[in-house]
Amino acid sequence: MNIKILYFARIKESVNYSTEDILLPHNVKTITDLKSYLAQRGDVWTDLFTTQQTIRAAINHELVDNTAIINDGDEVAFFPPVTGG
Amino acid sequence: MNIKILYFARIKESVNYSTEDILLPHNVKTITDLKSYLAQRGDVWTDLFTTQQTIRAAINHELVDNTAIINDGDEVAFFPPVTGG
Amino acid sequence: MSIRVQTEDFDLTAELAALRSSKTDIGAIVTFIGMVRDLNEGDAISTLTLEHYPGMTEKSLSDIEKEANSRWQISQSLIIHRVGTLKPQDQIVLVAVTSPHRAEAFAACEFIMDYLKTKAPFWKKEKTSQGERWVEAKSSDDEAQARWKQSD
Amino acid sequence: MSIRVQTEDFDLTAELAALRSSKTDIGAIVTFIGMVRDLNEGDAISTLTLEHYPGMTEKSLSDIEKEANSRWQISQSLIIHRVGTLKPQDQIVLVAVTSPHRAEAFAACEFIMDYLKTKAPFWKKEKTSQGERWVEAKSSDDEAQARWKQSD
Repeated sequence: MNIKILYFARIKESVNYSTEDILLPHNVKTITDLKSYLAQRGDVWTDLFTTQQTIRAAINHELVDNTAIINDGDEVAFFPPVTGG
Repeated sequence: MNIKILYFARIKESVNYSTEDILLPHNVKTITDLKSYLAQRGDVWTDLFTTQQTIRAAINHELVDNTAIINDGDEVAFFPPVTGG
Repeated sequence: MSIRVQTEDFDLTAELAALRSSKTDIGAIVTFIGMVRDLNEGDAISTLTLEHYPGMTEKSLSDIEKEANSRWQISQSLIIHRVGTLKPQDQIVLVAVTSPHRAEAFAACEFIMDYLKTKAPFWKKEKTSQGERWVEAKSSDDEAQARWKQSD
Repeated sequence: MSIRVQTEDFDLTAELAALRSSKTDIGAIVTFIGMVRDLNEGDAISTLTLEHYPGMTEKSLSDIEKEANSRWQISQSLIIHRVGTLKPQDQIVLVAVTSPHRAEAFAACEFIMDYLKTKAPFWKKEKTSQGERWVEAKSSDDEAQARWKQSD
């Protein structure tokens, strides 16, 4: 399936991407799966998506946990804990 | 002793006084004593100072209860529960 | 810490600018504005007149500010209370508290209002189509104030 | 209920006038303003830059307002959050809540701020003499938000 991924703040700077459109293999179904898949890119991706670093995820503008299911056409976002206000 | 008494709001309208200077007999020592003393004036004074009506008292700008001692030169005030803000 | 009892209206932006001007460690400002409601106990209000006890009012508000200052980390505080005759939707009271931390600013501002409502010598008389009447004190205000009592 | 995300500053008096204009049953307005502090972790701040997630920001703030509205009797609410580059003592955020009752206005305003701090997708980067750094989230903000959780 095809999804869009957005990166924000510290994570955007680490991966040096703000957004990408990506075709996912069939075995990537959840946020956990997607993190593992991205971690395979090596270097900074491995550091970001396999360590204990806190990364928040959202699907279609809604905060979700790691077990959330990703569907075709979704907008997924990864970002650090928020610090507004 | 000589004291000044001030009346506010509903109580001021009832007694039709806003302030008076008064010479108290020796047996008037506390707020309770003063209320009994004023109640002897009859009519509206008796109604105000002997019924269960809630009357707050202050001595020298400080809220006090009925047992508070009055001293020569004090400014005593009687008023209903406050309704500011 | 600052207190004003006045007949004139106040402008929030101007008051906050003055409050902030001398401080740079402020992270949070919480303000409360109380206004004249258009209805009370089902009757339309045409005017509301506020009487107070000059001298005791200032002392009482100052004592409340000092107590708030001893309980929370406050940078600045301001209380403005109007007296005289007001109309529905006029501003009656402003309490503004600045602090490095928002939780302290919220607590101190609400504390000041709850104490002001039950301790400061102001009385309201409202005029309705039924005539004039003194506003009754509310037991809910006593309960709000009692929440803040500290056990020693 | 109203939400704005903007680079421009805001004027409190004007915002409150607009908020109040359509309602006559308001007795209480509680407002919170968050500002850029001059110091963080001991370092002087020269600028603070706010990034956000357009689309999710508005949804998230709107969800928080709706939740506050379901818990308390609110007449009107307004959230303004600035983005872009700010200086110390600039205003960052405004939350204003009007209600017939002050306790509800205080609770709803503080609730909105506590949720905004932990749920709305904003990130702060500060510039100090040591260079640029992302501001770390605080566990005290998570604790402040957790206080409001309702047991079902």
